[in-house]
Amino acid sequence: MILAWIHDVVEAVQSCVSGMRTTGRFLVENLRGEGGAMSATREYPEQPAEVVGDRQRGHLVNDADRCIVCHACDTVCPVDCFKMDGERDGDNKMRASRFDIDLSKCIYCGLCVRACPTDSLSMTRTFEMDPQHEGKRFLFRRNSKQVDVRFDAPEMERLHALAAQPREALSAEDRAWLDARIDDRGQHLIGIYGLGFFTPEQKAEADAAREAKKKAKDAAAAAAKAKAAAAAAAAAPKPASVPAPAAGATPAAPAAPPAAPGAPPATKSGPDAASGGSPTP
Amino acid sequence: MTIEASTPSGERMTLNMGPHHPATHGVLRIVVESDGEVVATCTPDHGYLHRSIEKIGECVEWPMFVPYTDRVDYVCAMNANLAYCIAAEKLLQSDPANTFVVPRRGECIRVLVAELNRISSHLVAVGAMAMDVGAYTPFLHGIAQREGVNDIFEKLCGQRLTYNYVTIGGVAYDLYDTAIDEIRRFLDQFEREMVRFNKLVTTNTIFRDRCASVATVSAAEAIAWGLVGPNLRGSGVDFDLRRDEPYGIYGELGVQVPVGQAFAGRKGSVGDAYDRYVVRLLEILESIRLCRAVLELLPPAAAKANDPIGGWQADVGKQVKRPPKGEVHVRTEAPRGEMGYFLVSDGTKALFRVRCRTGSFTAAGIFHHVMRGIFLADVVAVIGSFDIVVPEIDR
Amino acid sequence: MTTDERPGNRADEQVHMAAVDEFLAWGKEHSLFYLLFATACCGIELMQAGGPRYDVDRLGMIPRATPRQADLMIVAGTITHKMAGRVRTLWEQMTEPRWVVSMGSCANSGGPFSKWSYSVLNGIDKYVPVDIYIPGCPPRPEALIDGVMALRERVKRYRTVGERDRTPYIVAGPEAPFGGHCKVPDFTAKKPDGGGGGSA
Amino acid sequence: MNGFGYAVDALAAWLAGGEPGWIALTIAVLAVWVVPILLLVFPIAALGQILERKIAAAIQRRVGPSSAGLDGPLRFGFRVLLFFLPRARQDRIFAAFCNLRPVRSLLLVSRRLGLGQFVADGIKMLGKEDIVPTGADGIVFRLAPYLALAGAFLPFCVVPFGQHLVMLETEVAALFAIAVSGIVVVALKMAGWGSGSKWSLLGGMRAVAQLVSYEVPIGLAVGGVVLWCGTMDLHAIVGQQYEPGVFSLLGWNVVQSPFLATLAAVFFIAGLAECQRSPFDMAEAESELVSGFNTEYSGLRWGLFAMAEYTEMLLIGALLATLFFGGYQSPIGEEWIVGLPVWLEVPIHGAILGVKVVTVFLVMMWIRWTLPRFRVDQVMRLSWLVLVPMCLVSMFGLAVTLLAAGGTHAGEAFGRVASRPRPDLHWLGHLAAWAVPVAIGACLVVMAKKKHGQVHPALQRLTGGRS
Repeated sequence: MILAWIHDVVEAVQSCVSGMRTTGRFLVENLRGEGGAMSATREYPEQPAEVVGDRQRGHLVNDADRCIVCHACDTVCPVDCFKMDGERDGDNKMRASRFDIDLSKCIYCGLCVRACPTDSLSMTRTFEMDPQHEGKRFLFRRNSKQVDVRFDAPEMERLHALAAQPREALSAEDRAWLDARIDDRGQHLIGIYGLGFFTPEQKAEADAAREAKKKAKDAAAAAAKAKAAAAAAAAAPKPASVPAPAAGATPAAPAAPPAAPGAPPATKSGPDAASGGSPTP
Repeated sequence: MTIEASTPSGERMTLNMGPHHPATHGVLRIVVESDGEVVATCTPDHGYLHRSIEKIGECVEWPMFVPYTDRVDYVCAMNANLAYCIAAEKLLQSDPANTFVVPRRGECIRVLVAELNRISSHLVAVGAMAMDVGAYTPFLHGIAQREGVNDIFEKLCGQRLTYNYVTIGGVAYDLYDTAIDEIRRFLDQFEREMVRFNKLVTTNTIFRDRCASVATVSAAEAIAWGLVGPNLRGSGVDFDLRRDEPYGIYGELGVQVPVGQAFAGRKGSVGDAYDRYVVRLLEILESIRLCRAVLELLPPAAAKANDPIGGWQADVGKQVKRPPKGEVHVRTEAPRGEMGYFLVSDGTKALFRVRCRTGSFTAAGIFHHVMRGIFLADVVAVIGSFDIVVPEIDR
Repeated sequence: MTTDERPGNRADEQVHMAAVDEFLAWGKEHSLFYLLFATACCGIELMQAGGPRYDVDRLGMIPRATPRQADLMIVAGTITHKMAGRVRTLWEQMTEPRWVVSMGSCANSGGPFSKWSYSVLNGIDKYVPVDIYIPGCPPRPEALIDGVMALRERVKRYRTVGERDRTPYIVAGPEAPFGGHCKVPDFTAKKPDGGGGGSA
Repeated sequence: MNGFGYAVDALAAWLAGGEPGWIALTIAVLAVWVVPILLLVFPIAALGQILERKIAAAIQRRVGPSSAGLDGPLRFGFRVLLFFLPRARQDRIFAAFCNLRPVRSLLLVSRRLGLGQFVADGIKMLGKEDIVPTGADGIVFRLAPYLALAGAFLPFCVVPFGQHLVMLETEVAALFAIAVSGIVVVALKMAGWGSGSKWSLLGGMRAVAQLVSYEVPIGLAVGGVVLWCGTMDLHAIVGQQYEPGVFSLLGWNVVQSPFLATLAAVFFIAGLAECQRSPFDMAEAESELVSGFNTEYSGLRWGLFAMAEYTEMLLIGALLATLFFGGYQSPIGEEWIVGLPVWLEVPIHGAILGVKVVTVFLVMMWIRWTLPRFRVDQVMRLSWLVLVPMCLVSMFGLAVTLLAAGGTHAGEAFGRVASRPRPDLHWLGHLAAWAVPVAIGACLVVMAKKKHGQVHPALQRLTGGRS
């Protein structure tokens, strides 16, 4: 029994000393800076983030020029983080007039990127939410109360302008405008990538334009038909007065570019690994 | 859930361990009724992380459920992906019209990433157990070594934790160019580091005595309570699905299965917390060996690099839109033990039923049995030794 | 505590108070002890952030197990309806000044479970006031540090001596956007102290 | 002589210019008692926290606190000094000052070392909300941290910081130190009970059980030294360890006999337990009891507990050095210091003691970041079944050695006359005093290893041995 006791004591001392030798070696290695690749601390805010690999899933962006609004991503997305709307442009191609990606819902699984037939969806290598680098189309405020609140660039400018002044100096109207737009529950690093109309009025405008265009087209077609019928009926040589239906429809179509006025085309320069060292202002 | 009332004399104290408690590995609540430092009864209360993942499986299409399997067991997401994908493939193949096979390179990569993920999962397990027992440094070393696996996976599929890499029919991407070298280098370096880790904790007398003869589960008990994986093997039962019901290319690898043998010496007994812990460490060594073996077996890459192997863009994508009717149960060996998927398809795009069987669930089931009469301090060691991950319990 | 109605001079106009305040804010900024509170997947990344590779201890952040000693709650992971009340309790047990970071899609908006799940809370901001949201599923540890740096900007503007500043703050905006422009909901209507339950 | 020691008497006499009155005496007592604590103990205890975090970081192979430098306090200092200027001017002057090259590099270094971290932590704690939980007993809850601090600081009264710098000279100094540090037990129990939380209660109970148990080995270890030296006066014990010549190291108690070395080890281990350090930190075990007795403490009160813990570590270091490692004496001869004028000698002695204390301090941290935590029953077993028997055996051995030695040291310990000089052994006697017990011990160890020393082959494989 005494031997067992002695053995226990000796073993305890030995194992503790061996453990302390191990940690001591760690300490010396660290002080000498030879900790090995696994333990080299990356001092992130001071040094740029080291993102490895080219399959990085930082966050999701859409290259609107290539998007054909086929809804393949929407179909395959498990969480429904897309909101999209399309219309045909002059070449009779589908273009996104609205394409929102709710980055607070997105789970960065990459299913949509794999599903996208035109490679317009892609994952950035950067993970920092820095709207400054994404153009003005990055809608970066959202929480559970503000799912559909969206801001356009002029609106953002107004927000910042008003924010620079003390609250007492604001007019009642400005204050109400601000209160309606700022959620009182906190700030937001999450964002929605979006393009397209930013207010219901703009959507209505675009819809109206589209309707008008359609009507004009129909009317032109009807007129052409009537003209042709009349011409066929009359068989009179009046070629100059017949406006070609195609010529009438095509110039009218591109009049409604999908983006809102004042906003540059979305996210083209966005996904580049532009934001390096400074994460936040 | 019923909790026994305190004795009228008030000698027993009811302690709520959790749902937020540093040692419960997430949001598990354990209602401990203790008599001083000794645990009288112990009742786990689940559901704090019930995310209805199985129900979601009935709502979304087959491939869309793969990201959710990541979240069933986020510590070994590759294994969870793999289990679901194998089950789905088996169900698809039950239709004689579907004749696809997973390419061999895909099978190899699957086993490779599964074993790498087993390493990183066991690192969390042993590190967290050391932390529960009071040693913080080993935990951080486990975490640091984990970064090696994370780097490899990040280059492989772009994510560090929830990969969505294994797809139905294959894997999402081929290995990147330098993958094989990097994995080899990582394994060599990691093997050396593990020796130091073991010197630091495993052989430490304090640590050993904390775990020896704590929460001993005999082999018969382990089988009766349905323990799986390292918890089962820790009790001395020699059973491993990778060897006994091989899937993928495991059959060719000759998996060696470590079992608990009262590693703590004369103070321990077969099936105690220390055995479960050591079995995990030995499995890490085995996984290192398996990874190297798979790298030997790996067939050369296809002409085009970076392509998905099997899976998404192959015809499997179309087949999952019109799946056959039927049901299937597939079980695989995940780090936390058997991970089985039971899928019932009614021929529509979404599955009719998805059920998963996970190792932590049964491990949590035995808590109230093994935690009677142990010390309060042992409760955390026991939780650590069973290596539970709460979403596996709650799903 | 909302002290909007309190009479008296603005604190930041009083020179000495402002100096003290600045010093206190410096201390708060560099000593954000965070609550060891990990529910799900993001918890692993939170651990990794505390690990040697990313080491949030550099920023003066160490984990504390008890909410009393924590300044910052990082809600890392899915919060179910069953858990939400506990999060609220934990938040109430923390002592002022306290901060909340919502980490990952689940805590931000319910994330992957926002659409189908019947049991997951869609956004922790329904229960506790969130200061910073970090996107990602889970966010990289670097993204967490990024969010913490944004939080530190916010902490810097927090006035101990003067009014409570809980205004929203836009990370990418100009220098100090929206200063004092926000209605503060009365999150402290209930007594902040939850009572002796520890973190049970 | 007023019983307050040489330093107090001298200072009081100098102040009063003759026979000191009570005012001069009070001032002198305050100066002599408070100054060492303020200059030696407090800064080391405060810096100890940052040191601890840095060491932990180094052991865990990371960087550690490196964002808080001294720029914050410096800016505050400028603001206070230049209060008459507008803020913008203050800022400009501060920026200009910081851009001076030496200042800038100094600030950068301080930032890298995280020197401002404890300042930041401290002022943050000052600014935290003051909460007394609903279920708590207010008075007890509020009083406990101050008591803990008092219990940690008071024993420093009897620790000799130098030949002329002892705050309280008493014949029962060793007993006083042990007795007074017992206040901590009460404080922790009060904290645990007064918090009204179950975790705190459990932590408090554990703390009391542990502290009371470990008073016994500590007492026995001190008893062994007292047996050897024949006095309880710590200053006299230091004097006992004086050895003339360059090899004054040989006079230290720890090399006098293997039994005293054992007692030193026992004292160190029991001291670890006394200050609740890992591996004995069950009282605040983070992973078991959320934070133990200070679960409900926040802000400054919690900071006081932390300060008390570090102070107690310093105390254990100081007592260990005093009892076994020659106190304030240098290991390379003492005459060259004693010959110096007082104003030079006192700080040198203080520094030597400081080095010894900080060494113990560092080893404690090293241990903390290496070892796991004991369980409650193991802690008790360690105390009663390991440390106490070791103490008893050692005391027996010491007594036998004393008997065998017979003769006494003829000389006189420098500074103070020992009440009983330590035994004077011939060098052969010294050799025998070491060789016999070590030989017996080694035999026993070899036998024990032979009988019980098998390691499981799987574990050997894990640790890189043969498989």
